[in-house]
Amino acid sequence: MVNLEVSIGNLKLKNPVLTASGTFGYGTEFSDFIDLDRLGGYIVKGTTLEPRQGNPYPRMVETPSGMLNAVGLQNKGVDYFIEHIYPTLSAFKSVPVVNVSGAKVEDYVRVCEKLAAETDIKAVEINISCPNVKQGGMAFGTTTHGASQVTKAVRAAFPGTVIVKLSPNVTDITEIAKAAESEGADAVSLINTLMGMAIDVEKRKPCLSTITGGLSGAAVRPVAVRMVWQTAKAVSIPVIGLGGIMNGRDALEFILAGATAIEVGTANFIDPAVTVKIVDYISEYCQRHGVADVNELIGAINR
Amino acid sequence: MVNLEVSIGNLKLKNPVLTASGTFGYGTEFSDFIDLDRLGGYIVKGTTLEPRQGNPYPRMVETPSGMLNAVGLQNKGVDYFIEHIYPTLSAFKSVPVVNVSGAKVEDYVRVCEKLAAETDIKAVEINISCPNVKQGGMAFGTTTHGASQVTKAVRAAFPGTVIVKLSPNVTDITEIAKAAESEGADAVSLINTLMGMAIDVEKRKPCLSTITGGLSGAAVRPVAVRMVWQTAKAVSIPVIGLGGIMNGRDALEFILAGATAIEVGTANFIDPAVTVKIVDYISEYCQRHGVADVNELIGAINR
Amino acid sequence: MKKCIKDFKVVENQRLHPLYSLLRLTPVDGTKLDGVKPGQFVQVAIDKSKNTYLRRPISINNVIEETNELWLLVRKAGDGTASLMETPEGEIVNLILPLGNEFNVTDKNKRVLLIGGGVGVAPMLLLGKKLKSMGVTPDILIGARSKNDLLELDAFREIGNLHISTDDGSAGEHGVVTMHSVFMSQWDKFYCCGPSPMMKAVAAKARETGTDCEVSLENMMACGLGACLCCVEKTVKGNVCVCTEGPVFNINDLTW
Amino acid sequence: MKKCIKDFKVVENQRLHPLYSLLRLTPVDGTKLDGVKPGQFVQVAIDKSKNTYLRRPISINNVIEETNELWLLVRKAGDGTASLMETPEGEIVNLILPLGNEFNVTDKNKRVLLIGGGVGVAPMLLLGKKLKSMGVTPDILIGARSKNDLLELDAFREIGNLHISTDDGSAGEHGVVTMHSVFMSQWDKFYCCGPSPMMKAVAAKARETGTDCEVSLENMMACGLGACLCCVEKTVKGNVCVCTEGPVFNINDLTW
Repeated sequence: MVNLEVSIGNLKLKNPVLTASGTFGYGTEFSDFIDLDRLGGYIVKGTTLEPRQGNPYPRMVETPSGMLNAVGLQNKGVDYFIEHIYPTLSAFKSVPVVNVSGAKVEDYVRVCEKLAAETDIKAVEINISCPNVKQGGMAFGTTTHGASQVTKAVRAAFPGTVIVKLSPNVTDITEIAKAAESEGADAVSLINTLMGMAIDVEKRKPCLSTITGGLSGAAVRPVAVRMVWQTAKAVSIPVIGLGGIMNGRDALEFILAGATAIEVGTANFIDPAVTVKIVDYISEYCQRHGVADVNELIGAINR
Repeated sequence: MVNLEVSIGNLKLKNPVLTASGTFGYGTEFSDFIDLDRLGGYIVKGTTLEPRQGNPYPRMVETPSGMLNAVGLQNKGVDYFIEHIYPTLSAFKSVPVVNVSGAKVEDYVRVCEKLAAETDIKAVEINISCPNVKQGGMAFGTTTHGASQVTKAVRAAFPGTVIVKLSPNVTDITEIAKAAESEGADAVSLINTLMGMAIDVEKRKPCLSTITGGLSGAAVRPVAVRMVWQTAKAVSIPVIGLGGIMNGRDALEFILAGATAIEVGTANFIDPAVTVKIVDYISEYCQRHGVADVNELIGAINR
Repeated sequence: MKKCIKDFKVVENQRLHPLYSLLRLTPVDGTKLDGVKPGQFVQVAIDKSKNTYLRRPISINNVIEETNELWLLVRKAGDGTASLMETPEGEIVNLILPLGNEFNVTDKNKRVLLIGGGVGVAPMLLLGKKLKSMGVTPDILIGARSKNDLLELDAFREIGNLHISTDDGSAGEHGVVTMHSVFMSQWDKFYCCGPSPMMKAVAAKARETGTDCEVSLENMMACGLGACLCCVEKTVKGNVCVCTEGPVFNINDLTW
Repeated sequence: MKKCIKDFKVVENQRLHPLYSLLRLTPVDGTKLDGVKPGQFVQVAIDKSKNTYLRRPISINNVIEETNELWLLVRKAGDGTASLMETPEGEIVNLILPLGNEFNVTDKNKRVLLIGGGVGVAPMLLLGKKLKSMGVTPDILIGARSKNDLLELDAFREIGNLHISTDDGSAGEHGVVTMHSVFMSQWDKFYCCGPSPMMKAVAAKARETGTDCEVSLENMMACGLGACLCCVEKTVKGNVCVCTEGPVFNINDLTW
């Protein structure tokens, strides 16, 4: 029997497979297709202090092996989450993680305080990398100062596991990761979307209402694997890898690059059952390679 | 009759279609498939002061809608180019541009001096963005200081058109572009490859001998279009766009984003005749849209 | 049937038009296609198109209980739908279904007009069948560019009174659908699916005549499950997902 | 024929083995397939595999002047070749050809041994035909895992003396090719194509017996035209492109 359990800070996950924020709703959207309890955990959609309507339509365009989105953190706000969504999550055994976004440091703090006070949510993922709203936090995510600021404040406001989600739109992601680590982040997750753009040449108009958007999907995987590999070498806290994971092989690519856990994002749109297939593949791979504990695979590439 | 002629500094191109360095050899490799004289110009492979053997095999791996390469500037050096390659180029009417790489500022200068003294090459593309060799210039390409240094030195050494090729592996490419512009670059070309990585999970080894490599192909196009759009708004010199252009539609996407000319790279590997098809498509598109001069399309998107 | 991911076999691929194919599909595992509602759609996986990454939403055109067939009317819009149109008979396509809400029907409304344009005729067939089964014989108005662009006319004739309008006058009445004489009569309800300008014109007509009106929207979507929040429509309740709160909306809930 | 990009029609797709298909192709425009040399390869465009971006290099197995056919022996290595193997008869595949150098042949060498393993047997067929046409009857040694993995035996028997070795002894001699008794005799030249360990073993045998030896390499390549510089092999002259300076190398030029 292979051990698939991994730890992110104090958070124990029964396996390394999580879902990426904004691609899995509140989890319940997928319960027709999979047994949510088979996942290591699921990261619920970006939650802000106040409700947000998000950006105007069109918000999405398909690109080669990927897609651009400009949703802009549409969500009903943290109070709605606590009152209406949180109670429904208790039905599932998998660990729910709340992705938190904000425009000001105080926004992050207030949301985390509310979650700490009114729920027993054990972990938050701090999004300092949303490219789609002016104050989506990408400002925080592209400087070590900004990353430190937010991490420090959230660390003080939330007793549970704090995961800081990093932007790939930087010259050196390891510097940002180190800043988050030094301010007490329990883990970093990467990558958020690459900032991209597409134009309808016949209409001579941008395909997105916001002109630019976030690129996700298989297309970005090589960039994500590289950044996970660089970051895992640079920090001593766990790295959670995401970016274009479409199947079990891809998930292992991230684990071998140094990721302790992985998040499945855009792939959920194409195959709503992909996450459990990935769990099965990882366990089958471990058996095939005579690996008793998935933790042995973390960063285990030989040149 | 549509006018396709565009200008990059003093350089007149009969149309906006160029080939990207390192994807088109010295041009002659493609003369079996296309009439080179139909191109606006072609950028010959990265040339260094001394001959270079490049990186060990394996140097390439296919990725979703793209590829990673780690060639590492294999070339026979500037003297060989001047003696053996340059004479053969006179057979073609299209404008040859020499892509120049170096480890030290002096390397760039020496190569440009030799080209200026011993050839009548009218333009150089200064590669400060090769991710595949320790001193491939990416060090220069990721800071405004480095970009300024190289551009200033090359500007003094080469009387012709100086194009600075920028790295996308930065937080804000417009800052680098402005640095190059302020030191006298006639144009900037972007994007070079995104730094990426792939792992063979069965062998548990990186797919490339250098572990990381440069991502190119359709997959990176949304990132490239976004950076071209940002840069074209930030500088007043011409922007040359490249990154995943597979066909005429893609080329127009870059022109509408603000590119004065475009470079076709990885697509040459899949269809060696794609460049002339792109020239034809642009001209057909202009007629269909009642555009008399392709210059009218540069940056011509309406929200 | 419960929402699921399922393989279907292509029983027949009928090329109705250079731009349209009618795919007749049946579940490989024989699952009964019951409880599929008019207005719902499927998400089709596109396996053989290099330039297609996401599934493609296609509205359900018809369900044949006897043969357990699901019909999809596919219009060539891009590489994805083009590749789907070429699927040879006997091949397998993977669907997520049934998705979305449904047209609201009641036998209280006796004078019901179904209006379809282009590929928008697709959901009107299943809707008409449903109405007929409830004892309501609908009128159906189909708009097209030209005579050759009219699809599935025989099927529509079986379920109600067919009216036609073409932009070039080559069949039925000349002009856009809202110019058709059928609008001279009084109607209890309009159901409409088609190009956005057409739906907006019908919505205007509905407001002007005080007729209840439901439209089916086709916003671009990624997941079809309410997760990606990409296909949102601005409604009186704010931005809502067309894939879950729609595709069918009462025009009173829309901002146009 | 001059190097070109050309559409070919699949005349026949013969599944020889779960992992191998023999594609018989002919140029759509009828261009005569003359002057194609043993050892050369083609770059095939893969149109219907989502996970394939680049062309796939496939060595030329045979050319039939009478029917103007080009044969490709395709081994399922990944999604690209898998999709190529499934190409139905009548479909079009786009090739760039002919690419690469050739095996050096001379009628001075009378005792010639062709050694092929796995898909590496492919170029040996055209090479053997060429030798036979020059009045040299080659010996051909084919190595495989097992009896069922031996391909095109009849074709090989027509052009020379066939020897077989299998890892499990189910056909021919038991063991790897270099253990085969055929190596007891004296040879003027070895030609070899197969897995790298096999080619290295044959190269060692050649050096030990002072036999001239050419091998055909299969390095991963993007363009096949000498432009991308990805498929380089380290030689005594430095890194050279296998696609243009190869795929055929004399072992004296290699560093192994």
